[in-house]
Amino acid sequence: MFEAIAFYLFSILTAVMFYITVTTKQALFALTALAAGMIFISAFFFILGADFLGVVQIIVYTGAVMALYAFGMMFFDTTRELKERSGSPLITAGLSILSAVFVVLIFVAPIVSTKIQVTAPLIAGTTNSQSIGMVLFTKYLVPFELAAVMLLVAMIAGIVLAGKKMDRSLTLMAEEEIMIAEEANRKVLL
Amino acid sequence: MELYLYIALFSPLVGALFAGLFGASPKTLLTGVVNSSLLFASFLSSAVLLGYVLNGQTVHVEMMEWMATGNLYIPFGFVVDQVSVTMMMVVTTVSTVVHVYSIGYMDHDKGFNRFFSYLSAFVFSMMVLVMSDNFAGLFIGWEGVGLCSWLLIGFWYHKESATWAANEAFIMNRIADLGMLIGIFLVYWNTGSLQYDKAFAVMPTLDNMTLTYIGVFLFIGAMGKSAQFPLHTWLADAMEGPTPVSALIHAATMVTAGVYLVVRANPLYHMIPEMGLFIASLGAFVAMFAATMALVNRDMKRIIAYSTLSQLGYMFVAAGLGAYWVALFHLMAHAFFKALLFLGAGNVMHAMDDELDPFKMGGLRKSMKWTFIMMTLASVALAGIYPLAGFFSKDAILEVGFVEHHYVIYTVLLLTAGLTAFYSFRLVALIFHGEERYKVFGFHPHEAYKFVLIAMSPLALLAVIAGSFKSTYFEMVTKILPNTEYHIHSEVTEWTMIIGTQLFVILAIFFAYKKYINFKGENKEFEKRLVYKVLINQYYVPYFYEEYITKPYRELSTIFWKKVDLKVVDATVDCIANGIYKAGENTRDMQNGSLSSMLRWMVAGTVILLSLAVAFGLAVRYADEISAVLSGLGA
Amino acid sequence: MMEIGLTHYLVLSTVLFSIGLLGVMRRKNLLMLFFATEILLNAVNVGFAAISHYYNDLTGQMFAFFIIAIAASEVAVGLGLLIAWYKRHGNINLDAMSSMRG
Amino acid sequence: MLDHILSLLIFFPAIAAIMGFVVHKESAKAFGVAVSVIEFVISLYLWFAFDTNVSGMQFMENISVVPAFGINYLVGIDGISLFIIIMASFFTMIGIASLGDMKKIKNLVITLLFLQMTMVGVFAALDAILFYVFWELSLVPMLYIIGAWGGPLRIYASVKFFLYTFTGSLVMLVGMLFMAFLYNQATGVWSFSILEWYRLILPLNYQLWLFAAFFIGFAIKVPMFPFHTWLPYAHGQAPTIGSVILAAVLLKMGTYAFIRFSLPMFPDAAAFFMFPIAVIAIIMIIYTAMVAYAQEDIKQVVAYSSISHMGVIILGTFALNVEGITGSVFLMIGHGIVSGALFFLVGVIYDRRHTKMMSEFGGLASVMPRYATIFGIMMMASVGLPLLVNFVGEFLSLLGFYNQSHIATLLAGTAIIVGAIYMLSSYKRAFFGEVTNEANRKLPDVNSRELLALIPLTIIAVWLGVYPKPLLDPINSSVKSVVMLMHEKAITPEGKSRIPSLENKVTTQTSEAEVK
Amino acid sequence: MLSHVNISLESLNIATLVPMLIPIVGALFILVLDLFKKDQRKSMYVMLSLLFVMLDFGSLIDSSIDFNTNGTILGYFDMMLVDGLALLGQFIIVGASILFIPLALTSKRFHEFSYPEFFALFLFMISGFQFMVATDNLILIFIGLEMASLALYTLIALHNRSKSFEAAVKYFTMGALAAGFFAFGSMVLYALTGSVEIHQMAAVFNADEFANLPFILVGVVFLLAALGFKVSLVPFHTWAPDVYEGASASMAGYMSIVPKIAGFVVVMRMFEFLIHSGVVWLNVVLYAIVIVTMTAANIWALVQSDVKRMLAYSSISHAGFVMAAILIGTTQANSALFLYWILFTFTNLGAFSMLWISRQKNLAAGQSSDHSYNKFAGLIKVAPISATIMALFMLSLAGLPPFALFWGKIYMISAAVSSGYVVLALIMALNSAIAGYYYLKLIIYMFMKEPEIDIESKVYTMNSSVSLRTIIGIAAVGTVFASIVVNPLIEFITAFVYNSGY
Repeated sequence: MFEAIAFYLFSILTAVMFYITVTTKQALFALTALAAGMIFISAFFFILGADFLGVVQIIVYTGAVMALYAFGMMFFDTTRELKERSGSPLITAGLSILSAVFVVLIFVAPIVSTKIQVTAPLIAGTTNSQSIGMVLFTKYLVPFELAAVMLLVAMIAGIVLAGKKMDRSLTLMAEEEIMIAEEANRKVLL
Repeated sequence: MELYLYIALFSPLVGALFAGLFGASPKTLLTGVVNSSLLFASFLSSAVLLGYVLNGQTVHVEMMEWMATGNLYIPFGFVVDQVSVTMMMVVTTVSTVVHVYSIGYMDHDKGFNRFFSYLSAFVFSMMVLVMSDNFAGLFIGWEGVGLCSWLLIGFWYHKESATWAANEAFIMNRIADLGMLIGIFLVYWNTGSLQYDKAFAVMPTLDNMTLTYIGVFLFIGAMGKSAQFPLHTWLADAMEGPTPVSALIHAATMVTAGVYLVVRANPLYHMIPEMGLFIASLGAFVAMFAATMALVNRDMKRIIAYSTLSQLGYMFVAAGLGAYWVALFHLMAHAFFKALLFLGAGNVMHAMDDELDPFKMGGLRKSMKWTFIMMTLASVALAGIYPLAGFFSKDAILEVGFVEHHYVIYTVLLLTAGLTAFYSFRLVALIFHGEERYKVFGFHPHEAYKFVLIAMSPLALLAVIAGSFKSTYFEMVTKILPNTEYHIHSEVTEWTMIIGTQLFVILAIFFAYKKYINFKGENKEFEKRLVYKVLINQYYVPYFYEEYITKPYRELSTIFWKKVDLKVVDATVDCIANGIYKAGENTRDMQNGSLSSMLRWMVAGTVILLSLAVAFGLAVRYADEISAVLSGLGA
Repeated sequence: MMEIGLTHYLVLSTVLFSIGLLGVMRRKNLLMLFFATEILLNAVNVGFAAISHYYNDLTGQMFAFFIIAIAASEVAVGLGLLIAWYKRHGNINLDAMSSMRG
Repeated sequence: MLDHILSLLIFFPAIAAIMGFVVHKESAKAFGVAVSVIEFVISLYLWFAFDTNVSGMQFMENISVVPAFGINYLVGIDGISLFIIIMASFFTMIGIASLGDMKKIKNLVITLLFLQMTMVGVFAALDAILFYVFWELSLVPMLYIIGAWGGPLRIYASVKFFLYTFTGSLVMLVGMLFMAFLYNQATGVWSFSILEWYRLILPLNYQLWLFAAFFIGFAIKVPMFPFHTWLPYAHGQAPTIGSVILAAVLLKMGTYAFIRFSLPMFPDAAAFFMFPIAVIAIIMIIYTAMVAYAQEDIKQVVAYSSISHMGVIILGTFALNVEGITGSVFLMIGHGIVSGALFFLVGVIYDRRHTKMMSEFGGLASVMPRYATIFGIMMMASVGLPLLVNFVGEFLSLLGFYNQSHIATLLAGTAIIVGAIYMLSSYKRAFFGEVTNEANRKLPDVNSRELLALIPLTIIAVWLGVYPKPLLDPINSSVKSVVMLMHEKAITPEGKSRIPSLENKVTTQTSEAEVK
Repeated sequence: MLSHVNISLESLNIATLVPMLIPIVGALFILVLDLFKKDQRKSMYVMLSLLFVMLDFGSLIDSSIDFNTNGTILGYFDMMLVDGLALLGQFIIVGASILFIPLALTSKRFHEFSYPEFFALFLFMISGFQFMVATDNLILIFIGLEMASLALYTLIALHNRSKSFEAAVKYFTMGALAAGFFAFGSMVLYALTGSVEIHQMAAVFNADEFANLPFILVGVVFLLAALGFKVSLVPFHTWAPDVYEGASASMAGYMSIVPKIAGFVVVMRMFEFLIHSGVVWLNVVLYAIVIVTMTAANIWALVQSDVKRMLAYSSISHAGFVMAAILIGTTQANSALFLYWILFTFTNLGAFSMLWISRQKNLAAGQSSDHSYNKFAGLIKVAPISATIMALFMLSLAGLPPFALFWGKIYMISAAVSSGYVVLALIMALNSAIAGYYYLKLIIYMFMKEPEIDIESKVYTMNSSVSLRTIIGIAAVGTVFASIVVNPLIEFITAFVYNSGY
């Protein structure tokens, strides 16, 4: 019963928040709504017993990601009202609703498979974090490490792209210009 | 004997090549002399062969293989037998004369050498035609003479009318040649060979239908070459060529090739008498038809050409009725006097600066005595007056008609004989008698060179005496041809007929003289009559061809090109290509550079796939229900 | 209805995903567009967690975990790109990006 | 030497072409002539060494290229391909020798040598993929020749030529792959060897489909109505040398392929499709002849006449008997020589006046008598005058087909009429009459460089018309084996009856020999 | 309670990780090197990267020898899967990288090469793709894919001009959407099977005989969309032309090869079992997608005025062509896919390199894009060798024998024909004909038109250097003499594909 109430409550809340995120004209609203939605999502995780995931969600998303976005918003000066010319709202809305309807249409039927064999079963008597740790560092060690590398890649990418060096494009400069610029650079360095 | 055969056959070719070497250079008398000598050599060889054949022997050689594939075997084989030797004699005699004559006639022409080259080439082709021992070889000669005819008719190629006539002759002959080709195919597939002897040996085993087909198609070929109705129009137009050409090709030799073919194929036509009757009827019709056109024509050469046409009709009557030897005999006799007639006409033309209208001449007998004599002789022979050549040959044909009980044909031919006499002497009268009308036009006629006249004299001689060879000839040629003699049973009838005919002809001559000897002005009244109009317009046949065949063909061609080929066939191809290209042009906006629409496309693609998935999923899930519903609907 | 099953979560996930799609398609501001992509991933995460829960299997949670990591990386790169673009053009409007077409 | 003479023949020009890049452009033509003369001599040697009594393939070479997929470098020739190869090398030789001053002549010579490789390759290939390789590759040099040295519409023409034939041959490729698949099904191994494929007896419906697939490729190349529209453009725009080689050799690829592939592999389909194809052939003959008649450009007349003649070749091929097929092979050579020569001739006048419109000419016979004479001879050869080369082929083709259908042959036989009509009228318009255009009054007659090309062609045209035996015999024996194979392979009653059995013919032949 | 996990190191088969680890180590090495010693020359980094990638290639050879003797190897809790497909995929990925890295050695300076990070990211990307193909776990596939993609977006953007940013942002955004699709699709399949490993899914589906077909299809649709995006199937292709145009030619060439083959391997793993188990829907849909992709891309390529953009559409079309292999699904078809792609690598490498060496920094007068057709007009007069080589690549792309792609094409069409897809084979053939037009167009511009812009021959080799010319030479040789290597390739590939059970 509690579960049901919580589910519906959070469902509605998340849906509304996300809806606001995608429709509002106020960038700030959108950001706030997104953050709120994410937090509500973590509620589902907790309901479903995925405590670790819930925590990660709050920390990574609401903490890190939203902070990045907030920073971005300030950088891009999008705090004021957005002026968006929406191309063809009908198509847009139609497509998304259709996709939802189709999937839902299928999902309302229960899955009938009986042959499901889980690969990483929950280990009885452990906390969620423990068992996740167990799986993460055995079976999913490779993806985990790779994810780390991926984050490294993302970091390098972010740094390089946002870096000062990008302000001047060697691609567009003629060779002579590059020479001059390098000389100038050296003088500064000296 | 083979040597003589090869000399007879190839010396004209040597001449042609020799003259051809100088083809583009200005006149060298040498070519004329050399070619004439070569032709004379050919004539002598033919004569030797004739002597050989008269002894009852024939020569048959196979020079080399030409085509051989599958079952087909065609050699270059030549046969000198009684039939071909006749033709060889005719061809070589007339052509030798014409060659010598041409030295004089073409004296001032730029294309002197070229002319001799063509002329000799023609003789070679003609020799191939008559000497070949198979249908394919015959066809070589057949086409070869066609080519030479084209070259010679169009000899003065700067004249529009000459080139037009040349093309007409070639194309019309080609139409007939197709028939001949089909005939040859039929022979091959039914008898397995194209050799005369083998093919004719097999023919009796074939059914009548096949034989008729073969006969019909071969005869179509003959119709073209011999200018039988309805393929006759080219012959009159062919008179655009130099006169010696008309004498040689369009009177004496080439046009008789059709007759030769029918004679050659006598074993075949013998088996299909219905076809023979048709040939005879057509021949009779053409004889009359052409003679009527000659009555009113105002072109000297055309008149003679129509006369040729008419005489060819006679020959076909004989050949069609099975009197092959008679046909051949008339062919021979006709060759001599008709060539003579043409050469005489050539002299007149030369004298009159190529004027062809006899109404502008008159009284030429004073200045051109020898020509006058020879032409008159030829005309008498043509008219069939005893004892000249024409009498023996033409009367024989009349007799054939009578004896074979084809009285209609006989009557037609008899009437034609009268017409022939009439128009021949109309021409003689207009040219040589009466007032000297040419003076008005400022002509200064003169007699031809002496050697020209001498060259013509053998023909004149032959025109006179050829009839006397009749029995000898009969002896010889019937060794391979059916030896039917045509004698009217009762002598009274026979004599009545001969005398009657002679009287009729003489009457016609007299009438012609009377009407035209003192010709003053033109008979305007007569020219308004329908008869005249029909005749002068050649029964509107050329008009019909021009309006209903040539023009539509030309227009259809243009339509095919401009409308069908460019607008339909090609346009379809381009349309497909352009369609594809346009499709690209029109849909490239899908890629409008906007990220939003890109994303939308992606989602749209997914949604479409989803909808398909749903539809499919539902269909699978409710397969039973769907089939139940469908069966309920009666599907 | 009151018994919350896997289906409920899947439907929820779908609905949220569709909202994300809606955003992806209609947003012209790139930053806002990125928000929408986050929604997509979050929607999926809910689904994974639910399945994981109902199957008693940790794989789903692992997947969700990695999705979060991916989302985080994407944000970094995405923002990097946006900054680079913004420095050059002074806006992050999607409609400004259509120099290539056809 | 003898063992690899075909490879030598195929790759010698290509290697020479590559080396040609180094040759200075002043000497490029001389180099090209030298190479092509050597090539021609080798091809003559091929003839010399050819054993006429053998009806099968000779000089075979086999090197595995992709054994896993059954693709081999397999070449060999028989009587059918021998002369076309010789003709290809001959035309390249005289083509290069008669080249005038052209821009980028070095590129042209190199291109021609490459083209020669592909041409020889096509006719020597006995592996379907190898065949296809050369077949496709031949498009490229031709594309370049038309596109770079052509007239104002050259790009359109060259693209049309390329894409059209390319499309067709891709369909053919699918057919080839399917054929290989069927072979694989039957034997368990992959093979693209034509000789292996010959051994396969296919059910009728496969035959029909495969025949159709191959047909599209070949028909476009030939070109058959209604796929012919690329040809007038290609010829109209191509430089003389391009037209010559296109007409003389490249078009023959299609008809040759019919005999090499379609007939022996799908005899029943060939019999089945005989009448539809005969109808197409008749349309080609009459319709294109009429279109040719309507042309105003003398080169287009020759171009359309090519199509018309190709109709006769097709008809002969589908006579399905020895006479017809031999005739069509011979006509391929004949038409090659004649149309090649005619294109040369048109090129001669084009070089002088830079126009090909007949209305611009008239009376050329008096200005350029030698030219007019050679043109006349070739024109007469083209209309099929006996004792000239085309007649032999046309006669045999039509003769052969007559056994299959009388009416069709009658209609097709109008080729000799309609051919005469357009040829003579064009000749009349260009050569006869008075010289009306002042520009024509001082035209020089053919020069020695042009005669270098034209005289040999004239001689060959006459020689082969008078004495075709040296060619007919080898062709005949190879065709015989083809027909024999077809008869044996035929499974439908129609096929059996349409394709003659040659067993009893042998006896008649000996009896004929006795009669001789 | 948690118990200790005892796993023997041997059972982990750590060796399976080695090929992927080498580029990662290399990338880190470069980063560290940059930390310690700044301002090193580009050529050093290129060679260093090349070394690592070659090392990678060597280790792959080692693995393939191992595969030949032991068959498919599972490693690291079955996370790694080293079968024939994985090895072939990696061979192409690493091999193509070896060929493309030297393209950085241009004579002109471009922005991206001034970053050591460029090379590090490049190596990371290679590793990511390698991971993608060497596993059948959707999670690892996803991470590998994202890692590689993120690096790729950055590499594109580093070219540092307006168009390359635009390209990167477009690619990135669509990639993010595709990632969402991938995640969603995986979720659905996971919901159905309780597993994220493809072979496990296949087992479950087969066990209950596709009872949840509609569900399966939903999952398949989303995965198809996500992977279709990666391999650029219509209508998920829209990024491709813009990104190719925006990226530098070398990067565009790379993109046309490597990410796609990685995508194809995943697609093959994902869909092959579905096709073989008779999901009619998938057959139909794939059939449609293959045809639409081939045809539509060809049609759009026709109307392009920029060579690079044309090549972009052409590579979409080629992708559609290759996708047919997966639809056909026989061993021959799957082998044909790899054969085709290897040959395609050489040809496309050549074509894009030719564009790359003609790259100018500033557009010449009258030019609207870097590689417009009329820039190449009359090339034969100015730079005959360049023109000839470029024509060679175009002819190969058109599938003209005996150049490289022809062999791939016939093997592919033969596969189609052999399994009854005759109509498909015909459509493939006809599409090749359409494609002929736009390849021909370039040849026509080069060989038959007069030069439109008055430029010297230098322009066409503006960016050339010995290394670039060498690469082009390699590509040209590979294109021309492909017929020699086709047989060993077919045998090699077929053995690998067959032994992997595809």
